[in-house]
Amino acid sequence: MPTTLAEIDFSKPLPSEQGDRVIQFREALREAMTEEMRKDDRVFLMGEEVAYYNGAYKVSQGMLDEFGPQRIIDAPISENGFAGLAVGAAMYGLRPIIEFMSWSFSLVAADQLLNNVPKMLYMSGGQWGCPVVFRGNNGAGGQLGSTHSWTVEAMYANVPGLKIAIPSNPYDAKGLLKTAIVDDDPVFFLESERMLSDKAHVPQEEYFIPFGKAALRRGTWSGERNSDVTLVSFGRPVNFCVEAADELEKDGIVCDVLDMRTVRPLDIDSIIQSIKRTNKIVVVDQCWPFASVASEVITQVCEKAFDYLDHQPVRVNTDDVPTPYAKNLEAEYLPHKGKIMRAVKSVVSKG
Amino acid sequence: MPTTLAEIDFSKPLPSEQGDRVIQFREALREAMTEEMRKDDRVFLMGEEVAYYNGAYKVSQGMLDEFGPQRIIDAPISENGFAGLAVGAAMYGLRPIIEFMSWSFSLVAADQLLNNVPKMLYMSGGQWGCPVVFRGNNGAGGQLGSTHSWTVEAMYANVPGLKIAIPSNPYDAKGLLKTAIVDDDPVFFLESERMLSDKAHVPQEEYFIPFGKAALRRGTWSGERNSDVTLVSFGRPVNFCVEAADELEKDGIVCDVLDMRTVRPLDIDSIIQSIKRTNKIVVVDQCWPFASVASEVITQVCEKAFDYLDHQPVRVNTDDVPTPYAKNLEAEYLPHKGKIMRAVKSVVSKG
Amino acid sequence: MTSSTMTQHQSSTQPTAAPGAIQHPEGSIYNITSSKVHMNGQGKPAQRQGPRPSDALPNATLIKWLRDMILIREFENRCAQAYQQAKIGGFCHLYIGQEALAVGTINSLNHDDPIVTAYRDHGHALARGMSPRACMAEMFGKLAGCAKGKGGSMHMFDKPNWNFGGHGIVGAQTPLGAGLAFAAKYEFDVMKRSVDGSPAKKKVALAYLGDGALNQGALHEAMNLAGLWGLPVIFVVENNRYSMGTAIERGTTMAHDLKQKAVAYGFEGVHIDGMDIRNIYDEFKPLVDRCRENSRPAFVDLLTYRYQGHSMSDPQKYRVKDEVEMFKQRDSITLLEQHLLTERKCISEADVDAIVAECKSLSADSVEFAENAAAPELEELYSDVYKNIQPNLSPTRDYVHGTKNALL
Amino acid sequence: MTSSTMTQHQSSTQPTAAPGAIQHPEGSIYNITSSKVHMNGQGKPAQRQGPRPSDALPNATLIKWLRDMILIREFENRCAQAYQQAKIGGFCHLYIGQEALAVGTINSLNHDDPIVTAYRDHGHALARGMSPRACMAEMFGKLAGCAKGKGGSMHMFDKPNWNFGGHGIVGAQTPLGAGLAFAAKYEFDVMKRSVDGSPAKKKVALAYLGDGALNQGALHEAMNLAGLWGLPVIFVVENNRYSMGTAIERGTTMAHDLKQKAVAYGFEGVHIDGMDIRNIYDEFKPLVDRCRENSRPAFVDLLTYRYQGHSMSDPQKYRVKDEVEMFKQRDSITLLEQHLLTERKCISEADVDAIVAECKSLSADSVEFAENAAAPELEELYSDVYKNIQPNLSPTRDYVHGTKNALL
Ligand SMILES: Cc1ncc(C[n+]2csc(CCOP(=O)(O)OP(=O)(O)O)c2C)c(N)n1
Ligand SMILES: Cc1ncc(C[n+]2csc(CCOP(=O)(O)OP(=O)(O)O)c2C)c(N)n1
Ligand SMILES: [Mg+2]
Ligand SMILES: [Mg+2]
Repeated sequence: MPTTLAEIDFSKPLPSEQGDRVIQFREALREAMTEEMRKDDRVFLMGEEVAYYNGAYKVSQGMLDEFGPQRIIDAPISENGFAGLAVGAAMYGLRPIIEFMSWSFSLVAADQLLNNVPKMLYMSGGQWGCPVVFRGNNGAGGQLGSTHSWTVEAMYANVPGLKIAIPSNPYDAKGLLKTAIVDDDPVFFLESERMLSDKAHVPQEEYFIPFGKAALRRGTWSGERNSDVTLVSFGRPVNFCVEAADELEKDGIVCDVLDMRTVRPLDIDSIIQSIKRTNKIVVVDQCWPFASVASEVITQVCEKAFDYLDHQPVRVNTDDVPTPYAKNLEAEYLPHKGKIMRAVKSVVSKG
Repeated sequence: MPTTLAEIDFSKPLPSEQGDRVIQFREALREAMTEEMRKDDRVFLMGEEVAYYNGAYKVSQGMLDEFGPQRIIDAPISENGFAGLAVGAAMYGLRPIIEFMSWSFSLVAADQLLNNVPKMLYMSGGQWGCPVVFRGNNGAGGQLGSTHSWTVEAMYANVPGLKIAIPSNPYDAKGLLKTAIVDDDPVFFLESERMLSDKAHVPQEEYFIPFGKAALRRGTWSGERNSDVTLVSFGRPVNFCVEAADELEKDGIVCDVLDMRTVRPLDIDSIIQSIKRTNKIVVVDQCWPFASVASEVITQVCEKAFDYLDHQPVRVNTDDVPTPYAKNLEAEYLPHKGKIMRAVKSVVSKG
Repeated sequence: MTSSTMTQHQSSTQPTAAPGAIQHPEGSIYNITSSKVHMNGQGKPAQRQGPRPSDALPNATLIKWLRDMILIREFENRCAQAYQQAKIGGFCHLYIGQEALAVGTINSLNHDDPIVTAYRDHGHALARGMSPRACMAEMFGKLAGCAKGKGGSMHMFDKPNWNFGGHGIVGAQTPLGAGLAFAAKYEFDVMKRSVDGSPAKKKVALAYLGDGALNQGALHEAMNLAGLWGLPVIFVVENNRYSMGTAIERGTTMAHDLKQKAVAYGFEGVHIDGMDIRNIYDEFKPLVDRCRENSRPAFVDLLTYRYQGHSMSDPQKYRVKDEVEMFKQRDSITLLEQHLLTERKCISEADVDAIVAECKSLSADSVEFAENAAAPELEELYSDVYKNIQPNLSPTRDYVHGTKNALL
Repeated sequence: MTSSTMTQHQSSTQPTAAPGAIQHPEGSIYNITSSKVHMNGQGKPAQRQGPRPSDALPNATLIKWLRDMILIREFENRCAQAYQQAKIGGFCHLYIGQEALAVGTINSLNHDDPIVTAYRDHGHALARGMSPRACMAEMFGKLAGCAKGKGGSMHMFDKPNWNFGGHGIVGAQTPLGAGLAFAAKYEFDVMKRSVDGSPAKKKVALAYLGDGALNQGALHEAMNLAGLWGLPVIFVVENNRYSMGTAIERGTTMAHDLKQKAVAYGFEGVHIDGMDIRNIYDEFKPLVDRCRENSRPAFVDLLTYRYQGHSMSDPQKYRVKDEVEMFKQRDSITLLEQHLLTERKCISEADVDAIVAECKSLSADSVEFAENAAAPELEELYSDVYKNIQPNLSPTRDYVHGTKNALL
């Protein structure tokens, strides 16, 4: 029997993140899809090379064997075509999961993603929604150059009707993807090629991670010791923030590191809770700065917690240029640990 | 002889906006294109219905007669195809102007617009740029429903490599479009169906309006009297801001109304200059709020003038929902005068 | 051809000197000579030998077709009026002239075969059984409209009648059509039951498109997917010869033989005269049956014509009066009426008058209903954005569950 | 066909039980029987009667072709090595096996005929005259690279040699090809001079694409525009039978007769055996001449093969060794070598050895050059974003004019 979002008890605490069932990020994604596909035969996976090739990045490895070619479906290089096909199938009553080899290639399908997917429910006056999960690699994959390194969260988050999840680790990847699949709204699920081999404990027991609840990766809610600054991020750069925080701690600077997990919904409440104690915020975003999710976080913080700010909010984005190929340029381009540390220090020293 | 951007003396004051050569917004656009096409035979206009139909919105009326079907070119409904054709033609050395009947239809061409147009110069290490002007209607046109009412500035402004102009009146429309055509970088030029019939004086003499210089529509730079609040907008809602400012003045609330004219470049200097005197800002943007140009303006203001702010920055966007069809819903949805006045009052009363 | 023939379709067909006086394009599918129609060998007005499938249908069926076509025309006349009175806003694309197409194709289907269409969609909605009231109320922007007034003229969705809408972006509905066929096939092959639990059936999906949509990449991808995977979808080109002011020859290659577009994807393409509804049924119904049985796509170039402008604001300088007149002389309603009156002799002039009267009255009623219906509350702005609502989905405010759609 | 044949290409061709042991797809263009090639009647290895156009070419020309093909192969071998040593990053798509295609088609052009291609672009770059140093340095991410190290393997741009790049998004370069043809035609017809002031010429543009790009909407739109406006562009399908792990039959309808794709847009489609460079020239050069003279597009299905994986990280489980071997037995370099050695008798084995030695040395030199070349300064991050720089283009900092590209 399919799980429905309504029947999940999100008030129950999530299982522990500690343990020795250590698997890769890509395996966590695979487990999420596999578990939901076993329960619900309306769910299918479609994308380029997902079946016989076992996935361009091996996320779907072995799924063809279990589910067969009618549910794990190799598509031609026709993103607009199969994204639109998914819209039709979802309206009809199926629950497609569409893998984009990279979100960079979603741009050729932008019309379906921006016009039909988020708006079908509204345009039809509530008659039809679009319960589709679109998922794939987002962000710089390692010297792939400017057409293959898109971070799409800024562009897509602008549009009402979508939910956007962006996990930073295997545990979250599984729990968030399972929630995405059972959600009745369209979800854009942004993975990262650079994290697919990351390993972590993923518990045996079934769990769903709620959308819109950030995780505190460093610092504490307990209130015993206030951190010096609130570091907010999502997706891969969360890991850079953690690295930076660990290093800064050696200098006596303590950071709350908030991993947003989803950018729409955006857990502004947790951000504000932290700011009320730190009075300083640095937002780290792997996208270009102009009209980015970082801009949005800062704006919401100003709207809702202006009086708690002791220092102007600061953002760390990628450099505002097309993604370069050269190794040295690309390394500098990303919102790396060094940039984050500099930003935190600038905020703390002045504050 | 073609004009080049370098040879324009932007330090010379612009001709007066007062006079009796009153023409429509659409005529101003037409004059800009016609003047530059006369000087430069590399410039051509391509788009759906631009030639024999004289333009779906009559912007290009009569241009076929003057320039013939080889320079005023009717295209099939193939936005991706002819946007890409323009990229190739621009790399080769021509200077295309591409009319999108609506920017809403640019989404089917998003890949060309986002990958090739802004990045060609970078990807080719400076060998080729893309001197193309894409222009057309942006924003709600009057009960056109959610697929036909896109405001694309938030999405496209995220991307480095583009310039984005968004005039609010016929005078600016002409002067900015002429600059766009002679600029060597790609320019997205966002018009509004709802303004095409607006009339104003457009001087006879030739003029080019520089990008990145805002115009002060209400208030004064002179410093004699400080305004109470800085109202920042671009495109059609500038006119709503002016209406609101005029009405607020009756209640003794004086606004600086800044018309940004271009959002990339964004004249943050003028915004800060105003804020230093008003200490309050309301940004009015016809796009959805999340990761919008309004978010960006607020973020930049915080980054660069945080200590001058007496009140949290406030934004007025469209409602965060797909554009509705029903007249009453659409009217409420827009960032109308009432919303702006409420926002200004909330800022002023507290401040 | 020499290089001076650049954009030759333009220079050869429409002289720049006097764009007001546009000549009829050469190489047009129809050549107009006096008032006879020659279709360049393609899809000539059906001159069938022997019995026609439609001959076997009962009179009542054909009378129902006539009634549906007349209803569409009367309804559209009312729309035109209401639009001129500014009671309908936005764009309004009328179906007058094309009635046989929607009625003929839809009546070749089962009721639960899914359809999806473009923005010129009132005809399909009515033919599929939407009440004129829900349709008109939508255009008036009222809560009782099929999309609660949120969609407008271009978005006639009707779930109970398997009508998946009304879509505004040219061509973008065609992959949806492939998706509907995919889903129906998936039910049958994989789930072995339908999504609502009932037994699965073999279905056929129709994806309607205008001739202008032939030039969109979306169609190409949808057709390739359909051909590749054997999806039971029929791409129905409502070839009214114009996309706005652009005659098909000026926008689409091989306009004189569109069947080649299907050959390129390895499936069947046919060309049908779409002014004669019996002819549509005779040609289209067997095709539907084949596609259903064999799980294959097809492509149909259905010749039709719109009598009015593209939308309500179109001055129509791009075509000559003669052309419009020529088609009006083969008007689909008149053709069927004549058949029923003189060949089948199953109705009388008085019957026709009664049908017209009924349709006029239904249409008038729909206007009255729409006029008096309530506009959506402002609160509805924030409904139907998400199904699973939660806090912080928007920086502005929370979404709501709105009024239930009256069709559901 | 029954409905149970859903996704039939999959179930019939590649059993799910043991996806490791994938059988060769039926209905493949090539049937492999022992080591003979049968091309299902399409583009069989040229068995021409009578004189071939290439026979009229001087020996030096064919020797140059041989040298260019060998250079590409040796260069690519070096790339593979450097990639394995992690000196080249990102993706790296090798051209080994396809050499005849780029060399043969490019040598059917004038030097100032523009070309544009996809991401498997080293071969075209070298064939068009880019120095191996600039090409290799690009892959090493060095300032001396053709794109200053900013583009990488997929972006070999070369303005002096009319090579409009290397492009990463599948299919997206094809409208650019139409645009290049449009511009050349515009120069000739409208400006009556070229953009640089010299006399205008009739030109032909080549838009290369992989077989996988056949499934992108961009190509469809580009072909329709080209057919409609008589643009002198040739769409050259580098049909190596696979897009990554997907055999062409599994992604593209009518794979056995791609010419139909051109028929759908009203222009000429031809099918050419692309392993034999003389055959390419014989068939392609007259086509180029026709397109140039008549200002018409064309579409060419050029059969070829990549010996290596899709990119450097491809395990290649989707094809059988026999297939690779079969093509290697018709290796384009060997074919031409044999012709020159035994038929033309214009070179000796020693000459061949000397050519190979020269090419090996050029390739080794390119690696050495690339290795020693300087990486771009970090400041280059902010150059080449805008040509007309001004303040406030970015919230972060101002853009700069960087080092001039060494090719300019
Ligand atoms: C992608 C896209 N481009 C442009 C438009 C604007 N537009 C609306 S209808 C139309 C003409 C379509 O003609 P056709 O497909 O023949 O349909 P018809 O109006 O004849 O029913 C155009 C260009 C659009 N809606 N979508
Ligand atoms: C729009 C898009 N989708 C997916 C990809 C990922 N991708 C890169 S190459 C490739 C296969 C292309 O195959 P083909 O066109 O046959 O070229 P070949 O590699 O054989 O030269 C794919 C799927 C891409 N670059 N662009
Ligand atoms: Mg039409
Ligand atoms: Mg290939």
